[in-house]
Amino acid sequence: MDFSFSEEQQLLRESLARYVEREYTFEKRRAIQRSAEGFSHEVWSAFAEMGLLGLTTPEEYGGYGGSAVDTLVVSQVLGSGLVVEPYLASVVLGTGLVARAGSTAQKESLLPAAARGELLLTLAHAEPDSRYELAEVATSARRQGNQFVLQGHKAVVPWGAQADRLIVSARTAGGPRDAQGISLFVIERGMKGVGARDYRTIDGQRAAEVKLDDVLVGADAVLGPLDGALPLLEAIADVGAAALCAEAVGVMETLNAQTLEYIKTRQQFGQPIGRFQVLQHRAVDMFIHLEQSKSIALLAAVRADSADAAERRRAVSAAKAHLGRSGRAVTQMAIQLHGGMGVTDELPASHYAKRLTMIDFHLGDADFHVERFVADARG
Amino acid sequence: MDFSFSEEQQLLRESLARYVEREYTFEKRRAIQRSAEGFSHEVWSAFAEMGLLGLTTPEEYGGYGGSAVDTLVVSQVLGSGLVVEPYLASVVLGTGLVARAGSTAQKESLLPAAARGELLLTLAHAEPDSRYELAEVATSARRQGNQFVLQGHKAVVPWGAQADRLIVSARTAGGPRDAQGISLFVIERGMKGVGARDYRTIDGQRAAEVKLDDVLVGADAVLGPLDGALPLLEAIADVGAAALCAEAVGVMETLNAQTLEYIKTRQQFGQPIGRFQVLQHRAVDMFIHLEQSKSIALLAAVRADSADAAERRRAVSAAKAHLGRSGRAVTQMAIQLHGGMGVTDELPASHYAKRLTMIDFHLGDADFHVERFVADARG
Amino acid sequence: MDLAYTAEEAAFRDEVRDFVTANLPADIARKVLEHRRLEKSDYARWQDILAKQGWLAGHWPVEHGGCGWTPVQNHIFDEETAAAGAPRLIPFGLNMVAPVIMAYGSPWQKEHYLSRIRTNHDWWCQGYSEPGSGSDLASLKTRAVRDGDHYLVNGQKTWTTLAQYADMIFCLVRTDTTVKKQEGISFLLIDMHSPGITVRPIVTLDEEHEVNEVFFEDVKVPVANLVGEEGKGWTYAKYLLGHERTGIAGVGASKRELDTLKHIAKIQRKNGRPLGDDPGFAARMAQVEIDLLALEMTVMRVLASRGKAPGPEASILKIKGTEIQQALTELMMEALGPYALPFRPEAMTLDTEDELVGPDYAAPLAARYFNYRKVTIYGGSNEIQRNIIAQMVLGL
Amino acid sequence: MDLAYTAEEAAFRDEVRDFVTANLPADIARKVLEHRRLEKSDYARWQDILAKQGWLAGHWPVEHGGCGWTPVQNHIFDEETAAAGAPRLIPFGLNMVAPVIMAYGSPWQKEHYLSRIRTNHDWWCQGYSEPGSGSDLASLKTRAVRDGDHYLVNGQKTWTTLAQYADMIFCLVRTDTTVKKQEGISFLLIDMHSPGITVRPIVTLDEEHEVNEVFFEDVKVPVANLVGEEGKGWTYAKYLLGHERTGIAGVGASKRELDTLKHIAKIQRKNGRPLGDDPGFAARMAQVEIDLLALEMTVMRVLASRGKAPGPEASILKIKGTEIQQALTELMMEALGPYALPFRPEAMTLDTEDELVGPDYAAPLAARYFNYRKVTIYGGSNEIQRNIIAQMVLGL
Repeated sequence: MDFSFSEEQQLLRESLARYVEREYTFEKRRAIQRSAEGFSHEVWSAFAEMGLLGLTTPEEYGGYGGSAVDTLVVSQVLGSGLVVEPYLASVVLGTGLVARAGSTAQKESLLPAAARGELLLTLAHAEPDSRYELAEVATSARRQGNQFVLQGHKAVVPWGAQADRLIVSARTAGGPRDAQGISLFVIERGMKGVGARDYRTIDGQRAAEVKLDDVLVGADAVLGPLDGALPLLEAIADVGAAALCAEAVGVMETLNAQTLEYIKTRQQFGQPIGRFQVLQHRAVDMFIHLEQSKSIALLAAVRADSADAAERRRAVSAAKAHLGRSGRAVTQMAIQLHGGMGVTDELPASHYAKRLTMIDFHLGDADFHVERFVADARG
Repeated sequence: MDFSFSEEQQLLRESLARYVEREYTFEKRRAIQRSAEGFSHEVWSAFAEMGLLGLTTPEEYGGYGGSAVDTLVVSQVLGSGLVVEPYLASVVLGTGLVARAGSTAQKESLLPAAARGELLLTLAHAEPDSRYELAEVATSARRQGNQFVLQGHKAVVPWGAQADRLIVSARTAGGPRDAQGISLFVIERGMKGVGARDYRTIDGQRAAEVKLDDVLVGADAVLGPLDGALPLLEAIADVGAAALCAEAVGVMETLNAQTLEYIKTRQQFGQPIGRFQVLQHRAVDMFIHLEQSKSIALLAAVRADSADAAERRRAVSAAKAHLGRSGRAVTQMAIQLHGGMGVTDELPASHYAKRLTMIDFHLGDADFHVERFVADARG
Repeated sequence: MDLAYTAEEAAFRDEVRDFVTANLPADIARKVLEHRRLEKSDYARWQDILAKQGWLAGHWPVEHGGCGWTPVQNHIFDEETAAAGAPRLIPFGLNMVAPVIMAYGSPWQKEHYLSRIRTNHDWWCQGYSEPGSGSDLASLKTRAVRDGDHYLVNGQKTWTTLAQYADMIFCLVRTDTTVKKQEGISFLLIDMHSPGITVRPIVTLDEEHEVNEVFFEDVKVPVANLVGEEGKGWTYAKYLLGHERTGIAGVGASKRELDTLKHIAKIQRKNGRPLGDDPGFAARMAQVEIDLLALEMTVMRVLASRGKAPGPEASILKIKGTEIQQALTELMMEALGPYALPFRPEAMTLDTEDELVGPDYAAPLAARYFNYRKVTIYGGSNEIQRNIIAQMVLGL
Repeated sequence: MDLAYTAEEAAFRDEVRDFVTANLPADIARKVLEHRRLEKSDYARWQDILAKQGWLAGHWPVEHGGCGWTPVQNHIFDEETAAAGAPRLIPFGLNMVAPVIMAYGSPWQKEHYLSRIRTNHDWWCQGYSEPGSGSDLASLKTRAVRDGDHYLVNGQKTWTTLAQYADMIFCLVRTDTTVKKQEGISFLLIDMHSPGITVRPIVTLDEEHEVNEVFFEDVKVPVANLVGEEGKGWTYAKYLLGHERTGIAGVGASKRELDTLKHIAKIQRKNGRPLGDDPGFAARMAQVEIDLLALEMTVMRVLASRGKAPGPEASILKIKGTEIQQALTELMMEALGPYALPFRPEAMTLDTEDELVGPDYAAPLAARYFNYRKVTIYGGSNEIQRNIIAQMVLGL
């Protein structure tokens, strides 16, 4: 058993952390969020240069062939710096899907460009009533000769209005909640019939409602097995969930540090409020949550790439459920310990709090993952 | 709206409280528990003299025709003094059932004697697998001419080996979980075929497994409507649950007071441990639980007699669920604040803790009542 | 023991309900029920309607122009107006400064200010907290120096709710720096339109503007605006805090929000079924409902036993009331699933509808969850409330 | 980053498992798995078996007669023995006094006592707590006065686990009353058979006898039994506490108890279905399982990062470990429904079976729930552990 990170991983972490600390100030983040696109091409290019965007891309397509543990290293730093850029959407989910299931042609056309930061990918999967259920797909892909016609509504698609390519799930067979009959299609955002209603998310990112209205795509748009994409979706969602856990750990680590700093300096009744035992124990609970979260996020990252789906699902659901609950608890304590300051827009901590809370709403909340954990164990 | 108790209720409370304080010392309670029968006939007679045992008995049968609020007054004091005597079993449940549904002959033969303390009643209803479900009855009552033959196993019957008469539920029709087909029978403990395996309960009382092996009873043993006793069982169980809530409030009140006293006197680090803010806030949480519990127990008592079953069920389930959870929380805090002393047999507080915890396991635990509350609201 | 309302109380409830049904503007109610932003005019319109009816200060004693409602009547009024979606009454004048003026104010202050509050003429705000004094209120630094027939006030207040709308502010100020900190504090009524006052918005994490910093630079305040005696401000402040805490249980509003939550849980889907049918979610909702039921009874017990000025036990109402409020916002956010994520401040008004982005109730809920973290912080944080109970009730 | 066990570790696990399968007496295992009372002889028999194999002190360094197991090997050993239902190893000699003797003992103490511990010759107990000094350990009052070549010890210890079986006790005693309280404490090894020692049982709320009061009346203790230097006892005690806290996470035992809980939940019925199928109960079990999974990883991280003596971070293991232990006892009790009520101490032995009174696993569980309230109290209460983390780790 070895808990140490490789030299490459340590270098990666240090160089990224250095970049984020120097370049990604809180004021800059604010400006990025308020920009038209909601993320910074300059930052994105810097990430490309650092090799981040091709981290998990296979080497033959210009990447580094990294593992989910490499993703953990990156995600944790991105969390610590509260980076809003679409790393999860484009690199973890988008690139991950193409790398796993793409045809050679798809890989060639998408992966090197994505790794260079020239092409932004996202996964458009959830639908208005699907909540977190991956098998619940109502969007249809009707065969028309050698082509498919897509029709449907994809909900809360991360960076759906900014991505160049959307990987869309649609039903090519079966009923709305059947495991069989789901297929993936790579479509261009600018295609006829694709509408994206862009909005901010409360955790500082962007998402969109994507409407597909008779979108005509060729058979070469199909990504992975026709009718049988659910296992692929489940696998990539787990990789994404593990990355979110790692990000949450990074967010939590910074939020804890900010809170500790605050209660050590804020004076009331003639002493720092951190002298009050009740607040001390609250800070200790936050610390325990963090340490336990680090542990389970590590486990999820190590298992996220596992070929054994049961092992992967168990670890990822455990971690995502844990982070959902511990993230909620830590956030509430952090805001409370900050007093009035904790609910201001001006304070970085409140933005960390929002992201940490809302990570629970991405790729399955704590309830969802506890239930999956239970159902899987029951078999 | 009027939250005051009547003069009679106040007198009742004061005289009972005085008796318990003077006569029912902790050492005496210990001796009673260790006695062969597990309760004291002397105490029981004193209760009879004070009118407690006929409190809810109709006046024409030698009682006072009191309400569930009167029962609350008594139960709360019994809780404060941690009285083990079978008040709930015999007076609230047993007498309550007969008074509600008995024939004139049954009332005449049972009620005055019970009110005088000469006859101990209990309800033998639960079964090994029924958990808290009232409709789950497998014990059978087979017709044989004008008689019935009872066969079955009644589980954890309160004072089942001490009671003179057992009110036994049995199936005269339907399947094991059907609402219809349940009937009640009054049987004598000494009857042929009635076996009672007596044991202590962890909360200081007695219970028994009651085996019914071809027990032959006449048609005059039937209490209430044949096949249709479930609504009656539900009503009396709610009255019992409301009494348990009141008792729990009494237990909690004393346990809180003991804990407060302990942390005010126990010295560590040169001061009473009650000076530590974390323990102070724990004591405050115990106090808040108590106040909220008092409120909801009152509501349950007032509604327990209601003719509107929906109103009654809602209030009782809310209260029993609340007391289950707040009782658990308060107990755990009380023991923790007592430190090592909290887990000793010698300390009264640990016995209060056991009773307060275990009240949850009588007549439906918090989960059961939350689920009933939800199901009823759904309709 | 009788938990039924009296015939008079039942009649009063009918009267209030009928009035609210007839007079509460539908657009305002919709904003409240759908958690949208209330403008100054929304509050003002509703308070004017009540003032016209003589009910804005219905719980005030008759001698001060109120209706002399009993605590139970006042509870009924709260409950009925909240249920119908009426905006909360801005408490700073009605429930905070008014009791202080009634108890300690000069005849002129009573005559002048109470009538203006009752008729919804002045909008008040509260000048208590300062950047360096939150929980430790007595450490406040804003100075008021006597200069002839007025005071010169210098300093800064913060977390001042809706100060941007206010005509008046009641302030704790330091008039004496040579005595024990509690003893140097006085209670001043200050015209917000006075020269030297600057209001600066504090934007909260939901990007709303509800609280402010208020700066005082050589602000002239007539001595006639000193309440009671110089140096007795701390006594008046404690008196006020006791009054503040009864309403803060917010039972009426929480009952309404519980209904909203149930409504949402009926519409939201989980595995194709209503979320409200999910046993885990249903149990969590039920537990809040049970807590709220108990709290309502606790409020009634407090009202019944004490009448008006609640003692330190009232801290319980603040603690449980705010915990329940937060639990409700949390469950509502959770109910939305991924539709908790969209953040669309434009949806805080009624004008911009966009059915594309989730159900119409969704947009404000996550922001509201975050905003409501404040309720366990303001009005004396729940930690301070626990300290109060520990000391004043439990004798620790 | 590699969370797989090495080939050597896997082989070690197989070796331990095979040994336990072949050598753990079935009656002892049954008592452990069914939560029945363990007699002195049960502990002794199993420890003798391990001693014979050379594994009783397998985690000790080779120089002291151990096997020099790595922390991971020791964890594997714990896990395998716990899973099979082996009794816990009585820690007072093996894991508590032994490290102190290794670090600070005299050559004679090492030679004499370590070998007797390793061979299961002496049963040790711990003389720390006193009636007046629980959390405030340094305020202890038991006096040891030097008198020639021995000390005369007078005073009282309490909460002394299994002192009724003990041959030896290690004690913190006050040898100097003139200095700061921490500086007047010494660490003595005392023969429990010495004249002047009285052991008095403390019956716990489950009516079991596990802890004791130990009285010292003019007990003569040879100076050779002083560990290290006079007045340095506090340092040794803190060293020891660090060691105590690693094992206290109890991951191996909690994994076994989780399995037992799942087994019980499969058998218990709710509405005619297994309780384990109930969504609410299943979710609560899963949450404990997830917490335990995280804790196991945290233990491994601590082991990997520090090797032997854990720092104050180890307080986390005590806090989370005991919270999980308690959650498991609570769920087991809850699972029983009304069959949690019967209290039958006679069922604590294997002899008296009575299938009439509920399922065979039921009888000990409620008593065990109450007994286990102790785990957040002993070994430094969880409040004290939080104080330690606040001060030593967070710098508060």
